[in-house]
Amino acid sequence: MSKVYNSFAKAVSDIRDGSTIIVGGFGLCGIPEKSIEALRESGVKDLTIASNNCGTDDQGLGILLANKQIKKMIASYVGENKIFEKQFLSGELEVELSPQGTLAERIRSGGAGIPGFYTATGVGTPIAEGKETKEFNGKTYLLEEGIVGDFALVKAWKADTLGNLVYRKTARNFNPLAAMAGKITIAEVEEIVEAGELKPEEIDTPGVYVQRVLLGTDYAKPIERLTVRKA
Amino acid sequence: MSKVYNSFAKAVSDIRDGSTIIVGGFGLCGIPEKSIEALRESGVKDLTIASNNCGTDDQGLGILLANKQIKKMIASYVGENKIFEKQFLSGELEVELSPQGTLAERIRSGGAGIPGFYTATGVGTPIAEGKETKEFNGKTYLLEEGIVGDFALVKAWKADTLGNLVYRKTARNFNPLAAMAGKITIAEVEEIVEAGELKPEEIDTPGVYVQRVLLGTDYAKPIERLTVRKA
Amino acid sequence: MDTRLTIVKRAVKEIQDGMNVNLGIGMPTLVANEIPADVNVLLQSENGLLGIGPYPVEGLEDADLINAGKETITTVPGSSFFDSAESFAMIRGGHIDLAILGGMEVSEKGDLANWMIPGKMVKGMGGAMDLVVGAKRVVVIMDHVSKHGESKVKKTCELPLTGLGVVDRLITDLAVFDFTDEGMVLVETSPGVTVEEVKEKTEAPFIISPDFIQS
Amino acid sequence: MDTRLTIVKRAVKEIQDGMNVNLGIGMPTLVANEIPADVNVLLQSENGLLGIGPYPVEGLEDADLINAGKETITTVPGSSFFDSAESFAMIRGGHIDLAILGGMEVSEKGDLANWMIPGKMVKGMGGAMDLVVGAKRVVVIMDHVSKHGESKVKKTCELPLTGLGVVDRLITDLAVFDFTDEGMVLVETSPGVTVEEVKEKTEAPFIISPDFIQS
Repeated sequence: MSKVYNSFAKAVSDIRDGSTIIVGGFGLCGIPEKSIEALRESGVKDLTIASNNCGTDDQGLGILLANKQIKKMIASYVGENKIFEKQFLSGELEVELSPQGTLAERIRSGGAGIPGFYTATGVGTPIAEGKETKEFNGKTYLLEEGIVGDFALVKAWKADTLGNLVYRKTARNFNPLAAMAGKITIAEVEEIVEAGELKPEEIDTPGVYVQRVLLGTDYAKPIERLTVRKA
Repeated sequence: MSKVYNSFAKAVSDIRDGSTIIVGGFGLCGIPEKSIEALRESGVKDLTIASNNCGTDDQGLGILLANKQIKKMIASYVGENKIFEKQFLSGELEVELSPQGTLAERIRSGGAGIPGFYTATGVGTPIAEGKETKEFNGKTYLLEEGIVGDFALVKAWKADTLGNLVYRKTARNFNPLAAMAGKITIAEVEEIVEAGELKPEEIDTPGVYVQRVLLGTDYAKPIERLTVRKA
Repeated sequence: MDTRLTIVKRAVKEIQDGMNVNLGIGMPTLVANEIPADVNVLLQSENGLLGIGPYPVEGLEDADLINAGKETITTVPGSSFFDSAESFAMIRGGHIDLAILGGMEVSEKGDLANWMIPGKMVKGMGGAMDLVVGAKRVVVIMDHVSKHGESKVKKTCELPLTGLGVVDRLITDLAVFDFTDEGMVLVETSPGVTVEEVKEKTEAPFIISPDFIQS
Repeated sequence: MDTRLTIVKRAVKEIQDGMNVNLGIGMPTLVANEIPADVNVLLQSENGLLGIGPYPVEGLEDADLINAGKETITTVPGSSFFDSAESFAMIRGGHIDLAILGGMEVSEKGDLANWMIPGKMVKGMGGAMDLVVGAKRVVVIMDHVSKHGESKVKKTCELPLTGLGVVDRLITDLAVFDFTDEGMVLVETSPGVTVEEVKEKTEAPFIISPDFIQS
């Protein structure tokens, strides 16, 4: 019952034109590099992608933008990408901006069977336009809807053969949420171990959320803003 | 800036009559034994308690019931308690039953600033009475509200002096959620270590949720149903 | 074979290799003992564990390691611990392949009542209401007829509901039914049980599956 | 002293021992460098870290350890990692004591605009909208007057809002204001700045605090 796949091409081969995909990562940290590359190779189009950011011009989800595979982007911040700007301004690309905390909760909710929840975030701002509001204890809240993906692409540090996942440092970010919200969740990792080698208390994402596990190699792990001090 | 208290009596001394308290634990597993005992000693009354269960006749929250300190109980299962039954039938005790998953999510929501969410759980059942419903994609869901406690009492395995908590096995259960939802969260543990001794990736409850930490000793840890096999 | 064992042995056939399964308290818990060794499943416990193992060896029980029935247990390789909100995210979010629960009444529309008898003390529904709406497949196991000789398979449930139209399959000591858009369908009878006997002891009307199996 | 440093040095006084603090991207990030050694605070990074440490020593940077500004960082003792939903549960649920954010415009009612200029490319709000409604105390730091000489402290914000009535305190290079039920209140002026100058450069009307401090 191993969930391990040997080919990224095969693991993404049933992602079709028009699919909705939730993608983990924050900026270029903890992004599923290899699955994104495989998606570019597959050439599927008209994708709706929910991810906090959309990569840079030549990294991360940016390579799917450059290849014109994305129809709609749901994100909280898309500022690092000139191709994004061009496609957005030309009307090629549809964009739904969602505040970061709302986006994280919408993805978790999708995975948790919660179709909608209320938040004070965005009340009185352009984000509230067209959304239902409701008062609780005299305060106004917005209704935000859960997001479910046909697929989710996540990057973890380690997996076991049952799909249990462990993340590394702040590369965790949106990945555990994306894993919950994919009908089919594809996890790529830097190391795969046998079931039982990860301690039950260290597992961040239980394997029940994960359908496919792949070993990635030669991760680029680009750093967007290198900030250091002298020794 | 240590959050460590030396006296349970002092740690619960500002819990007043009529307070709402969220209490961790599932059955008698992972319950904050010492804080509950201190509450009994304090004698505060008319408490509203949100907890999955209400202990047994002489264990856990049952000792507050026996002492007539609880006015209202919000729980999913209260079957192990004869005093509960008696007080409920006599009208002394108010009871709000909430399905276990709904209760867990209501407590998390309270802690997460979410005043309400929708769930399919309970639609068409007595639990739906008086609750708003809403359709998403043609399916009916109930509106359930978040729960915030004036206080939360939780039991963890280890803490550091900043209030970071680690739980043991299935004694985790409702404790991390209770910790999130208390305006003042009181955590009792079996071991307190210095900040930095718990690894950043092993912490289950970040100290930001915890205001007071206490070392408990001589935990009873009663087993409700001892089930074993021969060696 | 007593009726409990008949039901349990039939119920275990619902479990397929690779599934994540939640077994309810009581009779459903007994199903775990019957799972063949070559069928790999992870059993979920809604208090916060995926991967329940057998009962612990005497003397090695751990008060911090229990199942939803509050019994001491162990874990299997590949198990994971999590909090109760995560546990029900799994359940409500449709990530549990199969839930097997006990029942008091099941209606022809697949409504389930299994948590409350009016006039008696209300103990609470625990996680049952979440499980029946969340699990991908819901199988109810129960005696076909009550101790008082009444059919527990009803036109309409008389007891307060746990869930509305939530049962996929009902397994009793007499028969197996599926709940479909066409109505309640008899798919099997137990060894030595005739369709006539099932009809007689079933208040709800049902149709007979084209694939009906007479055991 | 340049105006940035004036603002940052005043902003750091908002930070008290024991606080959990979120510092926004840009000028607010600089506040971290000014926190006195005897003030213990944990800095939160909304991507999923409580307990940001200094920048790493050259060569020891880790691509898997960044802050919300995507800068390489380190951690302090007592830090914890978590996912982004947990991070915003903390923020939205009121567990972060203080958020210090940059601003484009602040209105006399404490409305904040800091994420979008119509006609220019929309980059997105990131976590700012969550922070302003969730943090227990919201302090905005910005220049008092724009490059074009216009007051950024407005009667009404002209730019699209980040949050409605969310600012507790505004710190500019000229003055410090609080937002109260009585309106916008001047509580301090910067060294060498008169109340007259503040009035002249502030579009919004304000009252002067009885505890007003002339630096």
